[in-house]
Amino acid sequence: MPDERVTTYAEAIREALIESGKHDPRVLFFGEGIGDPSAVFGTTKGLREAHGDARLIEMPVAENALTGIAVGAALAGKRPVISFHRVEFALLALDQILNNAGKAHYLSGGKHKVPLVIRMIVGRGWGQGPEHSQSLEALFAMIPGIKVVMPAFPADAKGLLTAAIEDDNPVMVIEHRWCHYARGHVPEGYYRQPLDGPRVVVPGRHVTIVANSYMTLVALHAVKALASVGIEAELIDTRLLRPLMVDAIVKSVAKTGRLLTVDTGWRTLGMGAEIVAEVVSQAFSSLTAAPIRMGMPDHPTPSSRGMVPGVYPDAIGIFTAAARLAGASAETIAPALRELEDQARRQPVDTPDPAFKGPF
Amino acid sequence: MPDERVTTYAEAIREALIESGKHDPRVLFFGEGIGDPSAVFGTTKGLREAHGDARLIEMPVAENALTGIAVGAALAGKRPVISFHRVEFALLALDQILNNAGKAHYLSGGKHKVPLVIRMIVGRGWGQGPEHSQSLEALFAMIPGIKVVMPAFPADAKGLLTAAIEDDNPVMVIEHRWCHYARGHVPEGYYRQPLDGPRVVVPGRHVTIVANSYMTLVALHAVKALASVGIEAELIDTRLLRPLMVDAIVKSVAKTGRLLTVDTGWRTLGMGAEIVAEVVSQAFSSLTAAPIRMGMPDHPTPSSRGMVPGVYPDAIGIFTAAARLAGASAETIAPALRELEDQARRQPVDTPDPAFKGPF
Amino acid sequence: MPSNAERDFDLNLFYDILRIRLVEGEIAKRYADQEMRCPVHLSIGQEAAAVGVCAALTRQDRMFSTHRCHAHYLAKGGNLKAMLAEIHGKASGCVGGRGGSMHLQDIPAGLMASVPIVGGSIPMAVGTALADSLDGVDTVSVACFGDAATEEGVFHESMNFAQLRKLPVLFVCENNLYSVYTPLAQRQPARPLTDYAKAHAMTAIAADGNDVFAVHAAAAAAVRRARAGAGPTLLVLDTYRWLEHCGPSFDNHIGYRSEEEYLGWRAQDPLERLRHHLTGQGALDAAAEARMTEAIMAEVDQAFDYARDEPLPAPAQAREHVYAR
Amino acid sequence: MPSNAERDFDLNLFYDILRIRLVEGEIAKRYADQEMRCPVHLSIGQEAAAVGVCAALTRQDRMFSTHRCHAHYLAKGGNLKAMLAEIHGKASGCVGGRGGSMHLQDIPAGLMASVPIVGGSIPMAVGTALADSLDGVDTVSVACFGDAATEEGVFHESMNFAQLRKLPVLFVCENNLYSVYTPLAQRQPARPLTDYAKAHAMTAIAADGNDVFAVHAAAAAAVRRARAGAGPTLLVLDTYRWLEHCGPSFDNHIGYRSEEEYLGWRAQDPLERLRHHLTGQGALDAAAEARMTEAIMAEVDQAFDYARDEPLPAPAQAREHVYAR
Ligand SMILES: Cc1ncc(C[n+]2csc(CCOP(=O)(O)OP(=O)(O)O)c2C)c(N)n1
Ligand SMILES: Cc1ncc(C[n+]2csc(CCOP(=O)(O)OP(=O)(O)O)c2C)c(N)n1
Ligand SMILES: [Mg+2]
Ligand SMILES: [Mg+2]
Repeated sequence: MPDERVTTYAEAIREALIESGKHDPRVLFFGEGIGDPSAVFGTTKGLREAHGDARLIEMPVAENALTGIAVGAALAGKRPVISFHRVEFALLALDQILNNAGKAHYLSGGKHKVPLVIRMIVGRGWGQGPEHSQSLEALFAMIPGIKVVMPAFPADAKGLLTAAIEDDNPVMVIEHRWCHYARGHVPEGYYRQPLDGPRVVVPGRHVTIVANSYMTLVALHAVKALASVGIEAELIDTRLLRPLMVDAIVKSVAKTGRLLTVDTGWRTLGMGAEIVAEVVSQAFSSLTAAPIRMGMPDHPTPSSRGMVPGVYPDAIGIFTAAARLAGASAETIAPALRELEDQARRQPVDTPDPAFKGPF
Repeated sequence: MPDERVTTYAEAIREALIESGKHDPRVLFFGEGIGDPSAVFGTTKGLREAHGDARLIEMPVAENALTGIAVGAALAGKRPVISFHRVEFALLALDQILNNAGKAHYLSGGKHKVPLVIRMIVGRGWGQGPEHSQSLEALFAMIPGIKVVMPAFPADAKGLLTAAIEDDNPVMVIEHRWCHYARGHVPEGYYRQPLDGPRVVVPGRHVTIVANSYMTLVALHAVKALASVGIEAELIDTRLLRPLMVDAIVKSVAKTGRLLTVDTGWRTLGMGAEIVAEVVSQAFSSLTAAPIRMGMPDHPTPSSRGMVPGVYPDAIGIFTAAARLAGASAETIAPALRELEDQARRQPVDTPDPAFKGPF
Repeated sequence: MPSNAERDFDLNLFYDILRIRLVEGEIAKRYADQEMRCPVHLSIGQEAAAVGVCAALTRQDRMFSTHRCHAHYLAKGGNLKAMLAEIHGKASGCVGGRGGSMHLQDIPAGLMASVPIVGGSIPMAVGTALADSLDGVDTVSVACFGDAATEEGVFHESMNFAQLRKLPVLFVCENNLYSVYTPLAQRQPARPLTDYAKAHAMTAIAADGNDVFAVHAAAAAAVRRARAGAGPTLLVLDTYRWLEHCGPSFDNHIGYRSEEEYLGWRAQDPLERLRHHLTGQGALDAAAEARMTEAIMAEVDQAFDYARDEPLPAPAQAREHVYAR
Repeated sequence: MPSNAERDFDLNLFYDILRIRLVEGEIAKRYADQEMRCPVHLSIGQEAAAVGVCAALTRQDRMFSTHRCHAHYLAKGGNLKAMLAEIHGKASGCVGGRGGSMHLQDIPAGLMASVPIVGGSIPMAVGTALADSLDGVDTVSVACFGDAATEEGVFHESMNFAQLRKLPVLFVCENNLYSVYTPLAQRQPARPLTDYAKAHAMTAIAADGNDVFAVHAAAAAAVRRARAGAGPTLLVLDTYRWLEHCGPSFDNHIGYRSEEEYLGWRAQDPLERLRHHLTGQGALDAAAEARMTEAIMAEVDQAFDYARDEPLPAPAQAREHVYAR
């Protein structure tokens, strides 16, 4: 059954790039080492063979100009896809992103279009340290004129990246390095999903959990544990962070009365802040408990695995918070909690996958 | 009575710079045109006379290096104060701010200190347009290791800027260009306020309004109008945006049950999102109505005065939202509303002060 | 003896410089009316740079400018009415009142965008050049910027990439000696700005920015190289801004530059130098110039009337065109 | 005949290069143990650059480095145990396990900070130089970086300011020909990297980065100029990284560079060249080197034992030192 083909998220990204390049000859691939043997964690492998040298724009290490040049190329009708190995490198280009990419359409009264995609990868684990591990989705999601996509699952990765490349606006696509290892069904060929906002991943009626990117995968784990003790959590994957479409979330909270948000980035001023504030304003009377927000704490990410415990929201924390929201008793949840704790002990804190052996 | 001396916010900033320079010879003043005749809207006037040429570091137009150089000078024991004419220019230095200034202390296990102040001025009015009018406080307030201060009143401007310069951490001080014209009592001499978080500007018991910077001044206007119709709003000026200390706000909402936030920057992912989410989590049962957030809408700021109405939260909007939260009837508020509307008609939408004649 | 075609070409240069001078002068004169409610960075004194460069370009060639974009916009063939309407904040402005004076653009005329973040538009010009060169068309892209922009890192990053790929770009630096009120000597070590090109093995040409023929010759050479696939050129055009950095007035009295310096540059008035040349050749006389002035002023007055009378955009328009569909 | 002092100096250079080689080799060897759980960018092949520059510096002089900071840290006098503890993620690491291999620092030894954002530490070196020059002390600041960092705008911005103020800075570019897997020719036009200095009227010196004497002579000249107030110097040191960009292995087989190229550079081994020189002079023989190796390996083994046995930081330490009080 071809439709049930399973592959990794990284491979899904690669397919989206290859297929988009076939679909539209205006698509160009920009990056530092875009065609090198490591191929941006394998995601750009085969682009040269598929699309030829001319469409691979190897860039000097100069993120600000690189982005501005891509904006210029977009104004001239190209559809550049920039791949940054880490979110942090895009910070050097923030002026170009916020002012030129984000405003060219507005400032031309709709005449210019900037069909630009900026892929950024969130680092985690193996001691990446404070400057290779930041997940700055809220920073980008703040900017008018920009769209921000953050896929969690392989099929979404392919479908949303394809949609981002088809979109006539600048779209930041934030991939989590640990999502790259995720496996799942991914349709073959040219496959596009609409940029239509959050999606209910697991339906439920007791508590609403809204997460993004890798945190959705972690939350899914917690949701299964919750189910095993009779708590039916509704898991919503945010997917599209800007423009943020809260309807599905509001609808869910109208049903559950309880909201837990889990951010891949910082908790403070994270997506959860906006989601909670908006849900409270639209579904105030439905809420039966104070919403809880989880996310990265208010400090840089240290390198050492000694300091990792407590830094990232994990399945145990999500499970516990959701159970608390749902009003479950300690006895009810104890067996599932023990099982989660056992699982956690078997897995190193600093690798995504037992097969991972560094260096990154 | 010398203590009742009244002066402008811009003058208060100037005094803080002059006095801080006297107080500590390690203080240096960095900027593009820091010593030029326009003196950063007059705020750096007299620094050369007071502190000598050597302490004025005239910078090439190169914000990224300028900031990195200031960070380096801070590591070597100086206390640099950078003045950016517009918030936007600091975007070019975001890598230096977020990674080097924000993490040097953390990454040295507490050995390095970065006593750096970055002043940034929010433009508004007189057709500034989309790239000279952004108020990006939430973007900076997201960053661990950075403090963010946003004074509304002249005395706070002096006291908080002085405290920022005394602080051993990087502090972003965001001034609103229209606040520069505000007048009020400002203590003479070296005057420092603790960086101790939000402050109740007007006590009240019916509704809590939390604003920052120029929006606090606008909200104050609305609060007076509310008082005239018997609605006692408690106005809280955020002042210190990071670290955000919500205690005073939570305490106020515990009393009023109603919360309105008014941001100088974008409403989406603005300070109001964090404040509402945090208040909801800490004072859920006290809330009697869904909090309301106001702020800049989800688009760039257009230049033309024709498009200004509706862009900035104004006294009428704040008054109306607060009255709605307080459950006041249309008749109750009608006279005060009419008065606010009359006042608004008398004032151009694009100038802070009737005396203002451009060019900026 | 110049040919008729040459004479027409030269007279057109004169007409274009005169037109920019008169438009800018009129903006300065009328600024106090408080109808143009945005910051204006006028180009008086620098007109020859814009006109000389644009005379070497076709309408299809693409130009990017800065906060000081009036001369580039007009020289490149931008619509005058739409420009003044924009500065007046009107719905029929060239960008619908969204940008004001610092954001002029006229896409059909090839004035792609003006960006008031110093250096911000330079890489975009490299980007259009990249796209055009991939498409195999011989369009040239031009980044116009001031001397201060050479201090921004993005300028260097952009030159490196343009030279690496031999892209058809002109980096046109109008060196008016100041960044706002700060002279070059307080911002850069002493050496010719053309040395920036040496870092990237790039060709540079210095020209007297107040001599429209010198500017045109330099630009034409650079355009030829670009179209031939020989790569980018840095043009450094020395010139001088007569009025204050931003606004309608003279400001030699405020202390950052001397009256002597100003008068020295004033004596190098690009308009007067061209007038002198053309009258010396017998190509122009006072009567002919008066006719030009009259024609231009009629156009300018009409454009101001238009700009003044056009409606403001409606508040709801502020929310349009945030995203393309 | 070199004097005793000269001979000692030269032997110290050899010792330092050998020590870095052995430390890095040991990291590579032990990396598979999975105890060093962070990315490592090893300096094998590039040791002479770090050692030659640091030999021209005092302990008070300040150095800033990059992701590839092991050699700079050790050459500048950084504590070996604290370095290995850091790479092992231990609480007694030089930055308490907060940074790992890419963030080494030893402030008393003058290794101020290492920043893995390409180009990110360059302006900080200019900043310490500014502070020191304002204070009238004759300390020199050194920014170490790779060839890719010359593509970042901040490098140019920093050079401009340093030269404008004639600050005591060395810009030390270790040109190992690659940015990760991308060769220089795909990133920059062909011309010597020293040309970057020409843009800023700055002095540049090129030296064979695998000849420690050449590096030292160039650095010493630059340091003399800096201390004399003559301003900054750009040093371009050509060298080669033997191992993969990040990690413990050889990678000539993956296709971005050829075995021949590698072997050509391998023949220019800085350690072997110095050994050859010193044995030719009779300053060194196999027995003496064996004693050095033994002493170093004892120190290295001890440091690895220490690093392995030290405790990890407690989770709560992650929340410390966010703000200074
Ligand atoms: C990135 C950035 N930094 C600072 C400014 C403030 N600024 C506006 S115009 C200007 C001077 C620009 O000088 P130059 O590039 O020489 O152009 P000129 O005004 O002389 O034509 C400055 C510093 C800005 N707009 N953008
Ligand atoms: C701003 C930024 N962009 C990209 C990267 C990814 N990156 C890490 S090391 C590296 C190559 C650096 O090459 P070079 O400066 O020559 O140093 P080398 O590794 O050769 O010593 C790159 C591009 C980064 N760390 N920072
Ligand atoms: Mg200038
Ligand atoms: Mg290299």
